[in-house]
Amino acid sequence: MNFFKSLTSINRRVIYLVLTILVILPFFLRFHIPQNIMPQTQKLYDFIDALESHQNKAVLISIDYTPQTMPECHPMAISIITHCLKKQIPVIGLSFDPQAPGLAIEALNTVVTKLNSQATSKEDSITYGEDYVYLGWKSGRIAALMEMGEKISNVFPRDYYNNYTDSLPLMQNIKNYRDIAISIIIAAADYPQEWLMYAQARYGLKLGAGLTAVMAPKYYPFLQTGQISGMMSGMKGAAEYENLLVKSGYTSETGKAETGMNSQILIHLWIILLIIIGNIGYMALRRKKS
Amino acid sequence: MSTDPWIWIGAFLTLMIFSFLFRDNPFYKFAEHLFVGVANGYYIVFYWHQALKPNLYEPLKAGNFLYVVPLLLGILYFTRFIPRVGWLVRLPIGFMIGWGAGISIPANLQAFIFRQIEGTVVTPQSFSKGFEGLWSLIILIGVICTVIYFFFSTEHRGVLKFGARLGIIFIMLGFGASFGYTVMARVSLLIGRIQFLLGPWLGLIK
Amino acid sequence: MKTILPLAICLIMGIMMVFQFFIPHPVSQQFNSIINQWVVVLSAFALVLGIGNLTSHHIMIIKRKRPGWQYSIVTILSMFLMAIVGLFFGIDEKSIYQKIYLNVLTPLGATMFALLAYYMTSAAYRAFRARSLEAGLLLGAAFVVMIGFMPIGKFIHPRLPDFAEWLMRIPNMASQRGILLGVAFGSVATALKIILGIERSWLGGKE
Amino acid sequence: MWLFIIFSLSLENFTVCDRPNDAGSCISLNWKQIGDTLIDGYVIFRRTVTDTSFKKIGFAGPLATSYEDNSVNDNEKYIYLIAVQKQDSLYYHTISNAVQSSPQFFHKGRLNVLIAIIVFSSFLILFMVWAKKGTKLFIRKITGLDAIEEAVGRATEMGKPIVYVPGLGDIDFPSTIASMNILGELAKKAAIYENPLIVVNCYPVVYTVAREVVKQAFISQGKIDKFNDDYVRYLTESQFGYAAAINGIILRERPATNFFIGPFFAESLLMAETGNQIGAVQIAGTDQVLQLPFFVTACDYTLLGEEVYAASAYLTREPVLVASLRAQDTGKFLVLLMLVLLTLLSFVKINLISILRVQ
Repeated sequence: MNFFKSLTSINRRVIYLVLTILVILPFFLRFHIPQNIMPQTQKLYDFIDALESHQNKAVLISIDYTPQTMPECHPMAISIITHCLKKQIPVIGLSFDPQAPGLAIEALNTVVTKLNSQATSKEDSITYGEDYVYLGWKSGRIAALMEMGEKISNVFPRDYYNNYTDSLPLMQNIKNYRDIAISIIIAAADYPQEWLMYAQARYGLKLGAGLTAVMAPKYYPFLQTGQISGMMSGMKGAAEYENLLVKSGYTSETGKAETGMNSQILIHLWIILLIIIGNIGYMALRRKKS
Repeated sequence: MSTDPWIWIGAFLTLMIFSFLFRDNPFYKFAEHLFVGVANGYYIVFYWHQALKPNLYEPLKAGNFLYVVPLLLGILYFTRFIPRVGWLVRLPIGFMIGWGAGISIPANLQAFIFRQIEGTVVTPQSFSKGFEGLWSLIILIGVICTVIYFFFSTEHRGVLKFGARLGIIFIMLGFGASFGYTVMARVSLLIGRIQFLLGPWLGLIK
Repeated sequence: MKTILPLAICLIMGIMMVFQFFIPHPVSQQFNSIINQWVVVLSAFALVLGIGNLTSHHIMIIKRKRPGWQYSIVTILSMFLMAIVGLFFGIDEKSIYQKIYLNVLTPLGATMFALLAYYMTSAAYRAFRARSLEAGLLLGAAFVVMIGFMPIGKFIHPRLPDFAEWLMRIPNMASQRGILLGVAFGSVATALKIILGIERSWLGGKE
Repeated sequence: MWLFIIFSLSLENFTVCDRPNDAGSCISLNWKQIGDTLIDGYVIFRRTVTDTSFKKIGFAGPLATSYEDNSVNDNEKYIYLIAVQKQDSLYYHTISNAVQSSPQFFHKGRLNVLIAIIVFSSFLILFMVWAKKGTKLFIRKITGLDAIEEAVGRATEMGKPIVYVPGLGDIDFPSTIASMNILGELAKKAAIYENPLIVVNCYPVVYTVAREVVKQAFISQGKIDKFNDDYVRYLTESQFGYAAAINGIILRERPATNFFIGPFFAESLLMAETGNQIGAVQIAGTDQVLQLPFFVTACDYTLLGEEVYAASAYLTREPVLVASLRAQDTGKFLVLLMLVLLTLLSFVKINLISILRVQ
């Protein structure tokens, strides 16, 4: 009786302590739980993997998340940038969220520093202006989205570092959406909506997305209609992409999303376990009573 | 470990809030009172720069006397402290409530009635894609039953009783699913805080 | 007078704001933008009342040396310091005001938000017991979704993730829409009653 | 300069007109896409009737079929020229008639909303007139509201305060007003039993209203001497600052009963779970659908969505307010009818869904 009773009334401090340990553990103890890859993540990966550097088309990444949603979105940005640069596909970054530029620069620098430290020859190394650019932040999203269809440098005459956009070697071949293979929006807010309405509907630009778990379900219908070519949803999507990169040998180890996902899994298991324990205790007590 | 004092402040405040999970304690009390104080200070500045300065001070200075109206209405808030004319505080409140009620009527009809009906109606096109037709029919039934649960002015008997019961089943399934789905988002926030403590502050992870 | 004047103002404002929705003419647009500015100004004035109440509440605690009065000093001091810093020392990106915002308010808010991960766990443990059919459904749906959206779901049953998504897309959507329809009618009716002066609790009861 | 390649071809269905239902200063252009998908897009030129030459004013993508010119003056007539751009050359140039923009006094795309407001208001007034004549109206049981009496009684027995949280909405949220109605009834009961009450507010205007509501409730019960200015407090507009402070109050004042009624967002569970830890009886209610699951798990009674709005009628049983529930039910019945009818009609190839679109 006492045993079952204790199953139904575990002290909440015990619950919280175990939870804290489970969150922190994966940061220090690396382990790998096999992931099922959701089809939308696979699609996005396949799309980028099929691009060839001699096509002279760039990947546009709109980095629009905020510090609060970094655990979910930052690893997505890092994975996509790594994938493109490893394949020598030029990357153009830009932001429409005023809080994003700092995070965007951090993501780009993290990837570039890492790749350059592994580079063996000058050809392997990544240079600003030739392999990637970051154009900075602009307000007035809708007008900007339409204008970029005609000429990107009309909207961003200078890049984030105040260089003339048209003077950058990379931008010599990239004028407007025709020269963009896909635009990937990484955001915690409803930004892809406008890309769909203005850049895609009017210019036929291909779109991909990386969204927080809260936002993602809204965009499933667009995946079905093919308006979005692929999507990472939440930390799980980011972790899947990291795993895909490791599997194909683009990177040697997974990143923060996989670590975060391990924390997620442990906590979910803990909650599930608690619910089961609670119900076993409850059922046993009820049977005794009756 | 960080050498930036601001990071240390952020880290200590984070730990102070977390300490509430164990029990109420002086550290949490401090953080809580600081939070309320700084947040109010923040809003004082915010309202000055975002509201009073651009929407009152500057128009009045430029000689736009239309803005005397909000000034007077605003001052009426303070009549609350003078018992004889205390009722005058109802005028700015009436203004705000009337405004809020007025804008909410068309907005509610548009977003929550018209658009919800439009999204729920089943059409032959729904049946062109595999099971989707069946699912949209279930949604239609679910919406109807949930709405029936909210009928107040008739007793739930017969068909209505059955409908309301089915409605509650839909509601509970929805609540459970929605709860389960939110866990992921909240754990992400916790991971964000842990990353901050272990990374920028302690420097234990990159 | 004491009730009729405020009710009249409420009625006029309400009706004008409803009509404004239907009139695209520039005059109506300008009216709307001016009223919006006024509303913000009025909220700012009201804040003074709120701050006044907060200050007097804490000063009372300090004066009477109620338990924990020291913390009230923290609230009062930090509020006035933050206000002074923001009003007199600038609010641009590098100002001390922004520094405090980023390093004090942001971590406090984010950590409160993060506490939810803990609270969801203890609430789920305590409340998800199969006491009745309703409670069982609540529990079951939460259970399936939690397992289904994790990588482990697929190993329990290959279709489990699909089922979890189905629960989100179909029953969840249906119940949310049903509740929203009711809410919309409730709030439209309340708004109409306010404008017509039938619901007047905001006046603080009858006189 | 632009190289015009003159063909006899022109764009199909190129129409230019004043954009309807707007505040003026906008002309909309529409055309049919040409079959060629390898074009760069469409270039738009404009001149006033008095000008002699066209100036480029805009560009639309290769898949676009419309363009809105927002840079026109209502007093001027304009002529437009559109051309297809392909590899720096222009084809298919087409010229429009002279057009002028103008503002409108009624938005025709919103007629459906106007009709809905008129129909619903008529129901509301009709039922109220009936109610005043003395027709008895039924209300079904709402458990959460029945529990209020019990909750106040419990607080009196224990000699502990009641905490009332009206949520995170300013006074323009109708559910905040609904919450004020419930607060009024609750305060009357608290006044009768002489229970201390703590009402904690997030917005200053709501604080002002709540204070009046509580004070009047005490006056109406002849207990103004028991009203304490400290009962109604303003905390902060910051979402989580508000939650942090309420958590502190709940733990230190140890209320017997907590009420969370009004609009709530992510902070809902923070407060409800803390209240649960101290063993308080908790009654919650919100119209925010996403927060309902959390209240349901952490509170003893939860008012679901519309039940919050039904409260003032339920608690007071005033015929006029009960009549409004009747009107709400009629509205919902009409919605259900429309759902079924529109579905059935769509299967006999009559598509009326467009009547629901609001522009």
